Amino acid sequence: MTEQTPHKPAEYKSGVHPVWCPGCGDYGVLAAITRALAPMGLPREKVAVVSGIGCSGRIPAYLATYGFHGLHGRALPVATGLKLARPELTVIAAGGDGDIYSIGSAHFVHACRRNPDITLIVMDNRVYGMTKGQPSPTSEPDFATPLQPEGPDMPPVNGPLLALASGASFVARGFSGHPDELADIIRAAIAHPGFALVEVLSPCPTFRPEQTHWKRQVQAGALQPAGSIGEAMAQVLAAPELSTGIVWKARRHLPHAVTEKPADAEALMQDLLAGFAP
Amino acid sequence: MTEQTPHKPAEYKSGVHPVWCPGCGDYGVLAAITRALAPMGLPREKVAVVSGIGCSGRIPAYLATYGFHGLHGRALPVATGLKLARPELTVIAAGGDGDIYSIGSAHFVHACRRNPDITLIVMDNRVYGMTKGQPSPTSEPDFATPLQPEGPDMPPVNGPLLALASGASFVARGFSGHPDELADIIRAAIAHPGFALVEVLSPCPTFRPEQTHWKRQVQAGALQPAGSIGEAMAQVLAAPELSTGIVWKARRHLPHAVTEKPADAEALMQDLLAGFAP
Amino acid sequence: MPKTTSRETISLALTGSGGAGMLTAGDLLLRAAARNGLYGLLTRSVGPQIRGGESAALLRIAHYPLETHDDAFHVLFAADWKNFDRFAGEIHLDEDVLVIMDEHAREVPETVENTTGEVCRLPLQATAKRTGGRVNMVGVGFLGRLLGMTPDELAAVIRWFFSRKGRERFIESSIAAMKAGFDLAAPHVKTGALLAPPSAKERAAAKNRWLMSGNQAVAMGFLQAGGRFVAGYPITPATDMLEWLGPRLPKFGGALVQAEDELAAINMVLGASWGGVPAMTATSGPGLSLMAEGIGLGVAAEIPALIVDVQRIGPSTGIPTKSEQGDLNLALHAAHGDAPHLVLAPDCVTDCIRTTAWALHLAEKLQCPAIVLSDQKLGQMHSIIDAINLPPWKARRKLRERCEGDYARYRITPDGVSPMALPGVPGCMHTVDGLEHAENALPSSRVEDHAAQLDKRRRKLFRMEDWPDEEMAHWAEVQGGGEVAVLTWGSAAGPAREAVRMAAEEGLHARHISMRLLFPPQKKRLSRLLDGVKRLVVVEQTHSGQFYHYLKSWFDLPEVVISCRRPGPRPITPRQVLRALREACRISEHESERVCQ
Amino acid sequence: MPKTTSRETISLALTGSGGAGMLTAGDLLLRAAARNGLYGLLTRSVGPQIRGGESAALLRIAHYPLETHDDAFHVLFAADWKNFDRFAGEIHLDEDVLVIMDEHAREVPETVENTTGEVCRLPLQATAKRTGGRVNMVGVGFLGRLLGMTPDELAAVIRWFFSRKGRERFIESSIAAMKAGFDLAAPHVKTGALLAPPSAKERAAAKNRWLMSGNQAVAMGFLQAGGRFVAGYPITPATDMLEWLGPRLPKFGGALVQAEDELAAINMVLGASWGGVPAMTATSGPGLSLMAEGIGLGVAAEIPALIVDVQRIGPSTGIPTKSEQGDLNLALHAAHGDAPHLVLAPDCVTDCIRTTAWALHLAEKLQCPAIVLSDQKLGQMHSIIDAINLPPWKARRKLRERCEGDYARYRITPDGVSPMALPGVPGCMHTVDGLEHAENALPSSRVEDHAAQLDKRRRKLFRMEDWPDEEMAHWAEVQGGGEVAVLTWGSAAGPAREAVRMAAEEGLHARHISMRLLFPPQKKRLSRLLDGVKRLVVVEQTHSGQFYHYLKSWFDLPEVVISCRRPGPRPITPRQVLRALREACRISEHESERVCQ
Ligand SMILES: Cc1ncc(C[n+]2csc(CCOP(=O)(O)OP(=O)(O)O)c2C)c(N)n1
Ligand SMILES: Cc1ncc(C[n+]2csc(CCOP(=O)(O)OP(=O)(O)O)c2C)c(N)n1
Ligand code: SF4
Ligand code: SF4
Ligand SMILES: [Mg+2]
Ligand SMILES: [Mg+2]
Repeated sequence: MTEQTPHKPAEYKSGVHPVWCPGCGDYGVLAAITRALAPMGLPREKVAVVSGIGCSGRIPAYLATYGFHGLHGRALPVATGLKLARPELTVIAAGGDGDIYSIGSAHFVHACRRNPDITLIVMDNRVYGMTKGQPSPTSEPDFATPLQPEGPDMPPVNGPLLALASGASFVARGFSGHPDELADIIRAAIAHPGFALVEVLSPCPTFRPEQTHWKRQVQAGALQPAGSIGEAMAQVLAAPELSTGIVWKARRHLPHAVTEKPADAEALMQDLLAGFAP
Repeated sequence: MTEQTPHKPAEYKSGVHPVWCPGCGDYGVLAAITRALAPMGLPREKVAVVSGIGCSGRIPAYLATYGFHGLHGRALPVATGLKLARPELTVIAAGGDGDIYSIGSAHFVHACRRNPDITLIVMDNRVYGMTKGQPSPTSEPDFATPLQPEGPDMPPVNGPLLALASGASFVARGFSGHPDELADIIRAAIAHPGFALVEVLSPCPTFRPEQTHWKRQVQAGALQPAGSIGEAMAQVLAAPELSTGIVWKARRHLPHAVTEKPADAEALMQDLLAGFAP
Repeated sequence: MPKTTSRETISLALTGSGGAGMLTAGDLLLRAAARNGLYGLLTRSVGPQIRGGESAALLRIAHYPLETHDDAFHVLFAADWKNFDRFAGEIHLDEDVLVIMDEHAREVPETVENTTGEVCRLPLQATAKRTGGRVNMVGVGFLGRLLGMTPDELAAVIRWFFSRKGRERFIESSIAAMKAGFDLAAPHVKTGALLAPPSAKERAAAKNRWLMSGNQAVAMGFLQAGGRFVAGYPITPATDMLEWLGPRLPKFGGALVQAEDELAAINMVLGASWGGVPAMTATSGPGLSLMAEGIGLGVAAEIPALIVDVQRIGPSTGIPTKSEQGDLNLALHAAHGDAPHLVLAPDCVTDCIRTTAWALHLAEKLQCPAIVLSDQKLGQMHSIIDAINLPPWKARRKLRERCEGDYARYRITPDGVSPMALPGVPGCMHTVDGLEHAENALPSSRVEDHAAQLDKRRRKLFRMEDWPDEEMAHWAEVQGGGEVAVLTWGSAAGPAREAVRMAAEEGLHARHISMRLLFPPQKKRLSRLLDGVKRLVVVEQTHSGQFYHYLKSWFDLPEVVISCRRPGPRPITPRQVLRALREACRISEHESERVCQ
Repeated sequence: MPKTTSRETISLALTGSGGAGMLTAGDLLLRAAARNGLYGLLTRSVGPQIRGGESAALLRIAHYPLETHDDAFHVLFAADWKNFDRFAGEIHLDEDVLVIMDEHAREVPETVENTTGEVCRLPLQATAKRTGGRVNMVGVGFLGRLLGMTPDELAAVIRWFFSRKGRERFIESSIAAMKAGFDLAAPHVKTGALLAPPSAKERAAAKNRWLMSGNQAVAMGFLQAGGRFVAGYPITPATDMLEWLGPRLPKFGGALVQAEDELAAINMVLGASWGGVPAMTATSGPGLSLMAEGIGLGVAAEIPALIVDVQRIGPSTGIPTKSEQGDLNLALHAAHGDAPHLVLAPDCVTDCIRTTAWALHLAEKLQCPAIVLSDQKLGQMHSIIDAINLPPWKARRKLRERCEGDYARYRITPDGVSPMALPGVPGCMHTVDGLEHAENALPSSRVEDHAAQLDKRRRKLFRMEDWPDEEMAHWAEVQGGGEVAVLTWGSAAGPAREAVRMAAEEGLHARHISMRLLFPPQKKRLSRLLDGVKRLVVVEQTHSGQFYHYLKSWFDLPEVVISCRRPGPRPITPRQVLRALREACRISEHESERVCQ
């Protein structure tokens, strides 16, 4: 017994009032997810959204799907475990730029390699929003704050580039201020069989008020599916940093999952026991 | 008062008998390090080698320098802390492919970005040697073992590519079977002001006996300094996987370090206290 | 309205939703009180909203030094009631409370509806609008008057506050709003202000006061003892300590790194400290959990390190902005294997300076990680404290400055401490190791080496029991006397000290012991402090009684031990402890180990 | 040579350097014993060399089930003495030891030089060379004869061993070497074999035996209870459990993931388990430290999870290949905040099956992480055990199968367990959270919600005290009686059980209690088992007495409690416990809390 579908996008919202600040880009991400899911006709109970900690990490509870709000940095391992245990579910992982590219960066690299059929949405605001304004791995080198008074002074993490270098099979960037394009990208990412990175430029008007200008600066569709991984990397390097679009899509094996019908366990146990005979 | 230099390469060895198996590539790495240090005339006490856990991680104790044999995966943070505390020391971090690219991969990405003046030597044998033969992040997709009976079935981590994508300022690959070329590369890496990755193909005859053929397959000098990061990536992608050479060198800021002469602390404390006056 | 119109201490709660600026109002009132020579403290309670959510400023002012909130609030100033119920549980209203609310406010919360106190509906918003200021400034004026402050005094702090670049334009309207608020308060001060006015002597003492938070005090203690390297990863409620240090540490020749995670932070600290630079990380519960392995390495490799845990409510992500003492178990037992290390806890804001300095001193002296357990309450409490002489403790290691081929990093010594040769010292080269090792630091799996190194690592800590009392004076503090005692650690000391004073006023003589050095256990020392005690009340802010169980596992305790515990976010209050004390005096000796909650 | 030429149990140590194949020889002898219906166990001690270093096979054979090594070795067969001193401390020689060594061996270790036993220099290498076999096979023949085995029996296991592809060519030469070794032993069996020969009945029982390691047994328990997902990161001495499961789990429809680190492993387990699939990770100390935060999330979000910690020597990297019980503190207190969870420990190889299955059952039933503490000794001990019926416990969760808008994931229930709706169930959608939450799982920082959820999470565990005895029968095991008791957990049970039997033979009546459920504490149950006990000896393999301190913190103990502890790698032996027991009977009641080490 599953839910009647299709639902309208609004029906994918839980109705819980977000903790987000007015104008936060994450509202656009929330909207885009609902608009991605609705036309796919996915029953809400078959979708699970797993997140870490951060403003971004609050998103699962605002969706009418299943959700898992776990630890800072650990959304991807949880999502991987879930997907391998329950391959029939649509699993989305969501996190912030700190969550995924800083404390979670090992999991990010290895999820790209492992290729579980998960869509990862990174809500990139180039700041630690939840902890009130420290630099994140995507912050500009000169983003000055008390913690780093002269700015991080190092190259920001380029999420799509890191994903490509790590072997990801789907890489895209979207903008929360363009929820329709973003919905299309997320839908393609969900449809993609394998690990899909959707980095979303999602402004933080509270701690990065200058990001309200992104609306004018974003180059929608400037990233286009590349023919080779080298070409994809070159494109990401060459494109303006606020470019959006899908830049890479490839087919790769999926990791082994739990199978739905387990074998006759009793007999198998007896087989194993026989192996212990001296 | 420092040691009389120069020393001969052998004098950089501690004389402690390695636990390594006969034929292990790590002997070549040890030799190369000593041959790199000797001509630089570095006093042994001014060099500190920090490692994680693995066969590779045992290397500091075999050197007559200072050494820190820490935790699995955490050599880079220790080395970073040390270098920032004692910028006058020559700090080398060393680890295995599992140590650096698996459990330590977050630190790897962020050390590349942060650019402390450290030389990282990754002794890559495409296997977990110390724990007796599990696949590592650099293992071939079809490397079958009990833990992954059908092999990891995913693209190996490409260390140099990941380093380039993460913003490393010096990227090279060497081969433990060519200790002279390797010594040259390590010397260049130490001389480079900033974070330097030297990935070393270092065979594990015990768990990867087929790697004894590397000697014939390695393409020495196939990697050449590139003019741009994009070119460096393209080169790494295109070159045969057993290519060696320096592929990337760039100048970047170093992170702030502890300064040798601390200011007048008493007066500074009084300044701070004045700030607490209501 | 409080029965005594003029009191020695008064507690005010200011609440309001996003942008109402109640925290600013609280700050200004606290500063004004400090300038008048009064004592006070301010804590804040915020909702989950990242910015602009509801918040409460909890303010207490007194004529004597304060370490804790009172049991109840005498005045509640509510800019609005939005989501008031989110922290209603933390704001216990006095039965004679004076509630100030806007005339048009709707949905008055139940606790307020049912109060026996006085509820005044006033034109707060209208007044703000009229003056061009904001409602929080109306509050500053209103409450300032209740506290006996003058418009000039209040205007001065307002000016000070807005005298930052680009904000001067708010000064005049804010002062106007404040004055209007001041006028509104007239009917409530007919018989004088609610707080007794400060004497001339008190006013004169204002210049010897500091307005400081516990997090700042910890940072000061670290700097004072010679700490020069910090690595940390942002986490509430420790971030502001890192942010405070960020611009200041470089002036001392130090460096601060924002690490990629807590695993990196603790390992960076170990690296820097191994290099000879006294180093610290600051974190909260989740970060401490992640540092467990690194702390164990510090123990095994004998590397000093300071780990400050500003505790928040657990388990897991818990309630990041609120206080509890629930990390004690983890702090004591962090890391697998037999990994003894130092655990200390400051017991008030002032003590944050001292205990942190002592902790760094001990960590360096004993070549061992020291965990300092602060908490959100202490860390983020803004408090008016007496200026103190900075503590004398310095980071100083037993060093080996030269060797002639005879160096053994982990030499077995009588006191368990082996001279340390820092990288750079000629002739002493060696490799430190988290693997078990022989004296020469080389890995060893021999029975004898393991036993000898375990003994040594334990001995260096446990020898502290035999240190001269002068050197250990800071380990705990006792106050009062009698057969009943209250034992606390960390921020629970505040309410306990006040309770013991209140008990004395009732003629109930009790003593209070505040333990600052939690591990290694000072068994003999505690026994001496407990000499003559028949009934012991163990007070802590946890759910499971972590301190109580720890005490039972290591110490000799009196026959009757009462575990008095309460989880966060409702703070432990003086009267809660007083009740436990009263009860302790009544119960029979056979009822040992009671639990009061 | 042992005094009694024919014994009920005998212990043999086989040592040699790289490639001597002593471990293989031990394996073959153990298997031959099993086929003869004898009991036995084999542990291995290896040096730091990755491959080809020195190693020792420690073998004990008996006519009765064995759980532990004996105090001393009766026979030492040394292929050579290279680096013997690295584990000399672990091999205590019987005073009548029979030492077999090569005639040309030099640098005989001191312990052997000084032995009062018999040292035989024999042409071991020469014999191997002559027969074309290896010296370990000479050992198999020699020792096999001492054990009363026939050349045919020994040849059969040699054939079995080499009957793997490409190794058949070693069979004949190995058998020749074995036979030559057999002949060499003739002078030593003049008065019969050193071990009493197995009876016909014993021989017949051989088919009801299993040859199994503790790590395999844990894996079996997990599979038996329905475990189907494993995520792990290699670490000694847990890796072989993962490697054993690797090819087998998929047959059960399960999946195993090699994670990138332990943080990933525990979080993958939580993800899979939240999806409804019973899941486990296996690790050792350093990994457990890294999992602390994840375990806390499991507690807060109420997700079942099995964490197997095969303990090795700590602290830090410690001694990875050797055994200790030093992770108890961390296992009990892992994770910041008040995070109660299950901690269990199997007490022998057979029990690894049962306790693991029970732990998974409990974790699922109580929706809580369960840590199972095995250790290197249990985990890697190859043991001949009686075949058992697989335990009945299954992973079964209280599920919610449908909802009508009324679902509250963290509903407050009398037993503290809230029905769980798995992803996929229509109408029950919700988001689980590591933030403190209300019943409906939404984040809450309210005093009342925190208190209610803390109560519930504690209650579901602490209610176990009130479960019917039948359901809890496995929590501990008691044997013997009298006023003196030995209390152990985990692998310390083996020597203690044997000590109690030996004590009984001396007329000293004692009881032994082995605790398998360590947390939540079963206070009333332990009191019942301790009924009448006046003196309690707490035996554990730690340096600091972790178990002893844990007992003191939670349980009511007899007046005299003696902490008998020893760190690794020297194992706790039956006679060590026996000595403690004897002493316990002698000491006066005033000397409570003695420490014997
Ligand atoms: C282990 C741990 N470390 C630190 C934190 C504190 N913390 C919470 S959210 C966050 C970073 C948030 O930044 P980001 O991931 O970019 O998310 P955003 O809030 O910007 O959406 C941090 C450091 C934590 N909760 N857990
Ligand atoms: C936290 C932790 N997890 C796991 C281990 C076990 N371990 C030791 S070395 C190692 C991997 C070794 O592989 P690699 O880094 O490639 O080094 P190699 O031995 O091949 O040189 C592992 C998993 C450990 N010591 N600590
Ligand atoms: S702080 Fe920034 S990211 Fe967080 S909710 Fe507010 S606007 Fe959004
Ligand atoms: S196992 Fe492999 S990597 Fe390790 S010492 Fe042996 S050959 Fe070298
Ligand atoms: Mg962010
Ligand atoms: Mg390797």
